[in-house]
Amino acid sequence: MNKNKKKPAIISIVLILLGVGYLAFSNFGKNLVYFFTPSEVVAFTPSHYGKKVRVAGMVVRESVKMIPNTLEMTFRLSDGKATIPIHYKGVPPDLFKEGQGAVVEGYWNSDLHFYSKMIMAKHSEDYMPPEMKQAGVSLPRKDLLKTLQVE
Amino acid sequence: MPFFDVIKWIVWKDILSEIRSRESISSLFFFALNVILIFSFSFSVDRDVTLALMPGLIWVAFGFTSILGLGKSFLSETHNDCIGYLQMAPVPKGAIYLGKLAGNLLLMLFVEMILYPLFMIFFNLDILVKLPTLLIISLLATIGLSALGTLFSALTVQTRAREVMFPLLLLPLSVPVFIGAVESTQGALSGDPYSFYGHWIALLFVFDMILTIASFWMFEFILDY
Amino acid sequence: MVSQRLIGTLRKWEGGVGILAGLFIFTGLYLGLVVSPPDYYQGEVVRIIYVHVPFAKVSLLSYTTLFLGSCAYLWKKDPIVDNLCHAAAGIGVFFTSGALITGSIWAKPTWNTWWTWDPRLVSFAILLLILIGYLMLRTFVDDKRKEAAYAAVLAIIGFVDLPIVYFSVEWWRTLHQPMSISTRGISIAPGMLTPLAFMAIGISLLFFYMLMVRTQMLYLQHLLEAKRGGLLSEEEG
Amino acid sequence: MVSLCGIKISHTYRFFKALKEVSLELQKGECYALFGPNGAGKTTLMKIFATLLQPTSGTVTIMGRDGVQDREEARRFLFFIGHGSFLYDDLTAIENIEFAIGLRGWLPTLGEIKMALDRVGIGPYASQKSRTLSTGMQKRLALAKAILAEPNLLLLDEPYASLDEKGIAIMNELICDFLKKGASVLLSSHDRAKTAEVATHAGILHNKGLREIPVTELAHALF
Repeated sequence: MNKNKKKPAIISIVLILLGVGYLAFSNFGKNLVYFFTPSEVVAFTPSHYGKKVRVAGMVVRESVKMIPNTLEMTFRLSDGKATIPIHYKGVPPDLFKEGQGAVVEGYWNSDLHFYSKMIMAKHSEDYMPPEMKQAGVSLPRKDLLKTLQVE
Repeated sequence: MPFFDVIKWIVWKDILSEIRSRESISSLFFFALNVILIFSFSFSVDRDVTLALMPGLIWVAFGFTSILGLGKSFLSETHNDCIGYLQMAPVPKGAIYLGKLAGNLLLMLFVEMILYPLFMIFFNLDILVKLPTLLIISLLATIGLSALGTLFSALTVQTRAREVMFPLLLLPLSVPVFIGAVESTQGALSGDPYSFYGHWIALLFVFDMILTIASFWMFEFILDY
Repeated sequence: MVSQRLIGTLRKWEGGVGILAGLFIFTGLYLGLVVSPPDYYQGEVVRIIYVHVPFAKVSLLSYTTLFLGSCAYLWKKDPIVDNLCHAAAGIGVFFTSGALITGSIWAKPTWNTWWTWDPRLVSFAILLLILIGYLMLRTFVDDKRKEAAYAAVLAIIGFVDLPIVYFSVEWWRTLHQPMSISTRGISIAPGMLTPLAFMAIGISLLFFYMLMVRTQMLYLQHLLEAKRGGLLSEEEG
Repeated sequence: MVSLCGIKISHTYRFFKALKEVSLELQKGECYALFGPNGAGKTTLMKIFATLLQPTSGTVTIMGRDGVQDREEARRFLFFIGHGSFLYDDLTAIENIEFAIGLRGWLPTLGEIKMALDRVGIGPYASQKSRTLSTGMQKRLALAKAILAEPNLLLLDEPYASLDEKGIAIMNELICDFLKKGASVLLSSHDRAKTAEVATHAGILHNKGLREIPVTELAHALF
């Protein structure tokens, strides 16, 4: 590279780094919500009939009820402050359990049920054997679902 | 040789050729018109549904049009081996890239400006008030598409299977442009306040800046490998 | 000549690297599939982590190799560096599709979906498309030197573009647990970390082994083609 | 002035014709004619001089500039007329010249362009789109560009191809003019008699090497 190209080259690299830096550190990224909590969904209910949203929360214990002879079930999803009734059609994932976290994609219908055909179990980034979990060992990182934990 | 004179010469040459032949403008216009017609036949007449789909439709139409238009931007250079003359010209190759980019940008913007009224007519859209915002979004997104498109056009035009390779390279890499353009058009069309979709416009700006700079430097290795 | 020396070095070391990779992978697989405990939440399914995570890391490693190699090629125009890039791209396709497939298999029982529009997933899919485009482009250029330069340009532009793809999709939507190993600390129990570490080292070594073999193959292939075309001068042949 | 030393293109570039060591030097006012059968590497050698190709080893020097490292600089001194006409179909002859010379850093006046076009005998076609010009006229147009470009090194790849009698005479006249002004000319040709009128040196590319031959033998010798 000859001399008179050096300056523009440096400016270019600085600009590229600034751009990537903006993307990585701009405030916008921090305010993102990937899904709403049940209390948020309850708050904006009337204006959002029929609009597709994602809600994350804990499946309330003993709330899961299968509707006989169909592939449908109902359960309640809670974040500790608000609880919403969910009507789900389909096969739940293996990791869908009462007392565990789940992300439900669906829409809020006028009969005050949240209709969904898609449940995604949200698992944390902690990996450990069952004995450790029972012993109550907590690993260093907090995850989103722990902040949603109700019990 | 002053840098900007080279840009000026390339733009002058491209625009003059285009005005003489009207080859690109007319083919792009009728192609886009067909895309719009097919859309209007494929979707229901439900106004709410149309409105919700609109940003996507607009950018699918613009995207297809740019694949067609940008892909052949270096085709005229391969006739009579003009690209060899550009390579031998004692000028910075980056200036040739910026010249081609400016020419393509003008062409694509011109076509888009014709298409917006057509969208208004065929889909009964009321976008006159939002037009300034839409134009800014179009400008930024088209810069991004043209920046990559101009580079990839130079890259694929001398290869076999040019028609296959060009969209194959352009589309995956321009994913951010399409996301940013659709999201910000959505915001502008639905009348949201600027703060709701401003970050998408910022994303388009950052994309334009980074990809134009990177392509500017890389072009030299395509023309003068 | 640089090429000959490099090829000599590669030939000398490839066996050792291969054997070492095999040892690490077998130990890792044994520890991961037999010795290590199941996860408290995901159960046995978690074991796919021992393949998925190393594959994902090594895809990034191969693309970084491709990027650095492409820069070096454009700088020095040494054909053997181009062979190295070509090799890295091909191997990158293998690891990237491996990471995507194992990820899908893992996602189905845990998230209940094969695919979700998450930045890491989309970035990997786009990475795969770039690598496939890269390999296709190479087959469509007739002139060897042009092919090398074009391919290098594509690799560099793709590398610059990937972070923007990542952020644009992250802003768009996401559903993926945060990275387990990051600067924020490790949240994997030691019994699971050991096999993961073994696998990560083993698969990385496997990558280097494949890279060494493939680079030599491509080099020899060019030599052969040149010889067939009568383009080889006596002292080089 | 202009030299080429130990040029080689070797195997790593799969589809190129390899050149064995070729060395060649041109002084001011010299015209070197390259002969050789098809595929001997004449065009490759021309392209190396034109900085369109870079050799695997060896050096190219044009007016003291390295033809590989400083090729952007070196390009100011050379002009290449090859098989491609370098013309944009939708521009007129005048506009094509304006663009080509404009890229070299100066804009000739309309009078100068017309004069150059008259000099090569296509004055009447000045405002025609170049797609309507015949191959021979396109070649003359390229020559008009070369007059205005005033290069120190003129590279002509088969200059006589597709030119008529009159065109060939103009070509040789112009080559002599260039030489008189102190430029160097490198041309490749199959027409020994026509080349003999202008060449000061000649060489034959054979078996990928260059063998010098006396110019005086050009007109009659068989090789």
